Amino acid sequence: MQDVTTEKKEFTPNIVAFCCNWCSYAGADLAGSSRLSYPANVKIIRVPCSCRVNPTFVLKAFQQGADGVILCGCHPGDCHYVTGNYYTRRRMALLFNFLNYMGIEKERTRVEWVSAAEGQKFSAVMNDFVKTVTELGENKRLTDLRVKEGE
Amino acid sequence: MQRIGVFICWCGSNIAATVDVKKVAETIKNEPGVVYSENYQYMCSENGQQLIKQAIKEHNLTGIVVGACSPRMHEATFRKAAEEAGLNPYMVEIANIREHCSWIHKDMDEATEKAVILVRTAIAKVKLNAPLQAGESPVIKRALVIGGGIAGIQAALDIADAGFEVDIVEKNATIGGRMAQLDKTFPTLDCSACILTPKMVDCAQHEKIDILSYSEVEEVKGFVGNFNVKIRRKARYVDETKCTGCKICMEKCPSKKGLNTFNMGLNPRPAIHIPFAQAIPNVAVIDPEQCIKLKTGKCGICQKFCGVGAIDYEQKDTFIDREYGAIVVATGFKPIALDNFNEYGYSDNKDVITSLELERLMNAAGPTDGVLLRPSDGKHPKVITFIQCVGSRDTSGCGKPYCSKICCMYTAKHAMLIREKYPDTEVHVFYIDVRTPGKNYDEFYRRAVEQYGVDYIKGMVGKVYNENGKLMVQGSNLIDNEQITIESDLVVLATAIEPEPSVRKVATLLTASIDTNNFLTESHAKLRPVESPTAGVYLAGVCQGPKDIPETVSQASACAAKVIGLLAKDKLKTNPCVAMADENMCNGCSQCANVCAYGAITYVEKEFRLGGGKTEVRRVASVNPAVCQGCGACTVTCPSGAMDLKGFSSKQIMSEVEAICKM
Amino acid sequence: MLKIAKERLNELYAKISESMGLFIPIKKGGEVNYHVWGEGKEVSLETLKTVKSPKNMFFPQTENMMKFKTEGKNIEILEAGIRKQGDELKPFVAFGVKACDYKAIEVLDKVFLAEPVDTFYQARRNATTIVTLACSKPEESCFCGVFGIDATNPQGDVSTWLDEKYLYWQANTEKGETLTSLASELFEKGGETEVEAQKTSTKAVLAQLPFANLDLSRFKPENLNELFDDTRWEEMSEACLGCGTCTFVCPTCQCFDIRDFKTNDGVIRYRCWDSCMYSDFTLMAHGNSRTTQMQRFRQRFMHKLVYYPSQNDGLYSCVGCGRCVNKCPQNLNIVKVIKTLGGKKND
Amino acid sequence: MKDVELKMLERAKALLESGEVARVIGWKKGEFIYDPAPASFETVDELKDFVYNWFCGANLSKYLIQASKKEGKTAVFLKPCDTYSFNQLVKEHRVKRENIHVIAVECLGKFDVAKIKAQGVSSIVDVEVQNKEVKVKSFGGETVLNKPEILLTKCETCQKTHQVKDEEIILHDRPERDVNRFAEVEKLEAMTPDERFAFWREQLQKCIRCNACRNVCPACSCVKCVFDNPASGIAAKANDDKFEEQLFHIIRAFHVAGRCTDCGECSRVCPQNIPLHLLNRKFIKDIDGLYGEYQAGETDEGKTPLTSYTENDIEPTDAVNGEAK
Repeated sequence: MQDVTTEKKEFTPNIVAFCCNWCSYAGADLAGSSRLSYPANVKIIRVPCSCRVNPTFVLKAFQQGADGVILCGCHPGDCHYVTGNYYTRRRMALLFNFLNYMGIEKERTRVEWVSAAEGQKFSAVMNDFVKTVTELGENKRLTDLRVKEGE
Repeated sequence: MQRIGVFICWCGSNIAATVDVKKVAETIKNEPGVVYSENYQYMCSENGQQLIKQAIKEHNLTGIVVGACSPRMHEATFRKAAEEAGLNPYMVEIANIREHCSWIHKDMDEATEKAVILVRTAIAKVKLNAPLQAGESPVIKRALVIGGGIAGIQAALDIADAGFEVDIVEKNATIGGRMAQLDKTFPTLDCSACILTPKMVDCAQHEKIDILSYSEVEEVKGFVGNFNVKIRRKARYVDETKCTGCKICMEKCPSKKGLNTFNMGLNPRPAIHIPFAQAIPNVAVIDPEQCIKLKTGKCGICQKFCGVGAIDYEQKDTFIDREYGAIVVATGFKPIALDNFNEYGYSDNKDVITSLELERLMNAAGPTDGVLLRPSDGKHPKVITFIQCVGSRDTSGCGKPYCSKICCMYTAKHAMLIREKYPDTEVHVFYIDVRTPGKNYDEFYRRAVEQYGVDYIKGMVGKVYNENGKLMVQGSNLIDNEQITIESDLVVLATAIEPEPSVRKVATLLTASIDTNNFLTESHAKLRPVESPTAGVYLAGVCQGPKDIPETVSQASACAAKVIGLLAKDKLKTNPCVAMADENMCNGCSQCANVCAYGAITYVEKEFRLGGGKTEVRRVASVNPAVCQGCGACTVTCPSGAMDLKGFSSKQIMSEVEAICKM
Repeated sequence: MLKIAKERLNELYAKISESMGLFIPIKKGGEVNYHVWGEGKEVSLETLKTVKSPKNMFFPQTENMMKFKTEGKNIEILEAGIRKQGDELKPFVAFGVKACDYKAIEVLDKVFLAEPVDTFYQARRNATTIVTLACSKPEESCFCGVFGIDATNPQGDVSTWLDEKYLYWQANTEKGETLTSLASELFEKGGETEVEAQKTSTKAVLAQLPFANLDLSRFKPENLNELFDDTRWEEMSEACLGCGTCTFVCPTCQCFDIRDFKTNDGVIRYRCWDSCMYSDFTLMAHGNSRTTQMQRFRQRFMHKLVYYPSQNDGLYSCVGCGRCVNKCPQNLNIVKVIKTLGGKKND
Repeated sequence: MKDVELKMLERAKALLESGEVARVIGWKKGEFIYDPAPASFETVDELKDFVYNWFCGANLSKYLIQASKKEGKTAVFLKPCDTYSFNQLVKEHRVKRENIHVIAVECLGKFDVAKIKAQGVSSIVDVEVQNKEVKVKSFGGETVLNKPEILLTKCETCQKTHQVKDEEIILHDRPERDVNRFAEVEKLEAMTPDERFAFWREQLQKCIRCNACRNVCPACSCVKCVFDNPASGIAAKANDDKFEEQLFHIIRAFHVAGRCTDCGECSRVCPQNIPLHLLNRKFIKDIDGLYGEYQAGETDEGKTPLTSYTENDIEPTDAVNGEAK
């Protein structure tokens, strides 16, 4: 029993967050300047708009050892590019549903809308996502074993 | 062969306190392709930039990564520095090791490790960067100001004075906004109308200013320098070009029971009306909800009496399309609805009023001709209690979490004016804190207390109730630590202010971001306070955050300065990070055009060489780089990957993904 | 000759598996392919044609060749050869290989074991003991006889025959003997009569098969140019999708591509099957050497029927297994090519 | 069926002879009754090999991409399901509609020879169909099989009707059917994630990456597929890792989502019989459920569900948690 718990404690998930430049990246900046902490294993990739995120990037992240992937964009209706996040919403709803259908844990993927003013939300979302993925454990279903060679 | 230089900034102790910057710089030295890695206290400083420039030249760098604060802060700075050193500015990538690392993590090892990963990720990206050249687009030398309050008026006047055409779009029948409703202004107590109306007149008379009152923005297309705006001119049923403002129609109109919105509904007004005496334009408008003719088809009295034949019941909304180089948003504010504050008895008691209603009651042009009479029985109130922070600084969810900023000062003003005019009146003010930062503000407040004997009570009001026709204000006095009840004739609520609700639509049209309180977000709180994140869109007045008249006017002038700076240019550099289709891979399927919000994608038939001397004509996509805004929606829609985004190419992002996933 | 009752075959598999890997046709996900045997696996020796041919065992779909790491200008080789995680290649048994597929291994040997020797392939070949299995129920897509293969009498280290009751077992080589000795207690003697009877009856069926008499006479090196220039390639290939099905189910196709994969700790260089039917096959800096699907289609069949035999003493690199006949999505196949171009007798 | 074939042949001849069309795309006899191949006929003489029978399952619409670029008009025989693909290709400007003469041809379901062989019947010479009964004549004699059991998987749930036609050859009525094409998808959805994962793992590990599914797919009409393009970063030949098996099939399904007409060719051609249509059908089902019924290829214009939106679309989190069905 003890082994199991220590193992779980030691696991820190690798989280990739795609953030749109105008809202969510700025929201993450605000979380930073407000010193609202979230775990260091959340790492952010800046994209102009959440609609730039190709499902391939999401899968690539899982291949490369990510345990969770989250997309953050402006709130629907507030997209800097007018309609970009509407497409994101449809694409990811379908993609995530599909991954779930293939037996890949649905909790590993998420879309959140975080505005430039929501530093607090950004931090809360990341903390929550890390918690969820930590409980899930390591991504074993959608990863490339070769990547982890040599570890 | 790539020669990458890496520059790790300490940001004083902002980064260096949590990230071992020297270790980061050292570790990165071993990365393939990195030929130079350095750390420095302030990379953005003159010396820091010099260090970068020197390294670019000395080490022949092909790309640089700066590990520093957010790219939203200094990306432009470092790009400029690189350009000055002869490196294409788009060969610069920023690793955000401050906002996304040092400021949120406490453990030095952890933060240092993350900083290394973030820098590696930026290196992975910069290796795939390509030099980009910014294109040029012309600037339409005309500005649009949305909102005709003091902010919009000031911005329009300043821009017009610099020689540029300005249109003011105002949704109400007159410009003037909230300031026109005010009686006196703090801290100088000069008459609001006296200082505002001349400006309104200036606007009307300025040859460069076109006032489009009773109008709303319907649609915005385009981008900085080239906005295409569709404006709805609402039917006012009065020909603006004919109406002389004689007001005979107002006298004759049989439907006189409408709420005078300008007077906060404190008195009635006719269906056809001019909002107030100094309205600009001084043209009548018919309220279609109230007009008998428009509702039933019978009446038409005003038309009969109008000497110039200005009345037109058939008038319809019309639309005009105009082009602008810049847009100023100055949509202003309104007091919040008090539905959530039953404890103050606002809806049950006529004599519980808001501060703005008090302004009208004290205004010489108001419903009582400036005599302070209480609404219920028209008597002089002898005891007046002011309640501060009604809905402001409220974290319960009923009101607003922010400070409305103006209430402390205008309440002091009200108290003072009442005591001045009616010295026999007893004035109490319940407050949480009195906030008076600003030139001559605290002095002003002290005058209210010391010179005018206003009774300031530190404490909150629990409830206001009516007992035998008297308003009982029950609250706590925190200084004396006691519960008190004040029998009052009039209660004035310093109601919180919120952005005018129409701002949401405007923000959506302009793709300007809005915060949780519906205030428009500025690009940077300190460095770019009047610019919205959308290029070419500027923010003035309360739409951006609570502020008083002096601040609003300053911000409006600042906006104007920004707009003038923009319009003074003949051409703008365009963002080179735009989409581009690889013709050799494009299927011509049109899916990309279906998702393009800007109509930037068109198709051409092109001949391609196949093997064996054969050719083939194919339909392929072509992106107009001046119209493309670089969102990337098309890139994901494109199944063949023919569509890519410069500066954020699929290869670059995948390379970042690879690097960032490596623990 | 030895024999083993069918119901005891699992014991035989278990015995072999104790010391060697055992690859055998197993039904998984509804399809029968060679997989490593294990308790509870659904072995299907009766299946005439596995989807993937046994070449997979010597020339796997993908195979790591080396691992290396670069730091600055230095390259450090971490691992080379077929070893994975430092393991030596364990000897294994390829069980149930049909005569056509066994012949196919000979075709592959001529490519991979000729100088320069493909050591990856060689190591796997050396580690294998091949147990063949005679066909008793050939079907209409079979035409191994055209290439002189006797489906009833396959070679290999051990030859076997299967009927309703027994698997008959005949060791042919030293390796075969060794394998037999591993499980000698499971075998009993006998079966010659049954095997002979099966051979006779199967041969009768084989002679009746629709493709039993395909004429290959025109596929000779001296006809190369004429065949190459034949105008009928165009119509034969017009429905070709350019997929790799025929190549990947083919027991003799041997093309591969070498690619790199970045890991957290360096680079894995691996090879994987490639298909001459693919538009990016042998992609070079200047582009593709064959730009149309007709050219790619022609290449494949010319290679099987003309180029390869011209370099290997007339040995065709088709063994008539008929997998492509069954699997081509659009029903194009080598039989149609042979019938069109092979010779007069086909008309 | 013979009467339909004769009528088709007659029309093909007439069209070629009159010069109305330069070529006719149909099916050509093979070595057996069950291996007809798609073919283009340019002369009346070539039509001697023309065939239309119970084994003409192939979807001919994709061949029109090339054919519509050739000089002269092309006539093509399209079964009901093929017409959806045709519309989709016209919508995506891959096929020039004006260059094609569509002859809608009747289809009462097509047979899967592997399913017949699996019932122990080999060396098939002919088939005779009477309602649900199929008499299969082979060297071994005559066997009676149940028609629904030997239909191609794609025909099992087909309810499609011709969406486009310039003329039609329909001699027999197709009986109305009431089938739920999502039944298999629903079965998978009802499983636990572990079971679903195990199911797809077993299926996908059979993949030999022959690309037949992609190359036959009318929606996969890219000039160059991302998986063939080294610049895409995901190009691969044979799968080297289970991830690559997943990646290929996920991305392929995503790329055709909203465009897949459910023609079922992917599953028909898979040499390993992976039920690939169940991947695409999941997208179709979700699109129907989340954004309203949509059938790709019903028309040759308009946006697909993934290139349109509404302001109140479901949130991804709610979608995966099954908030809306």
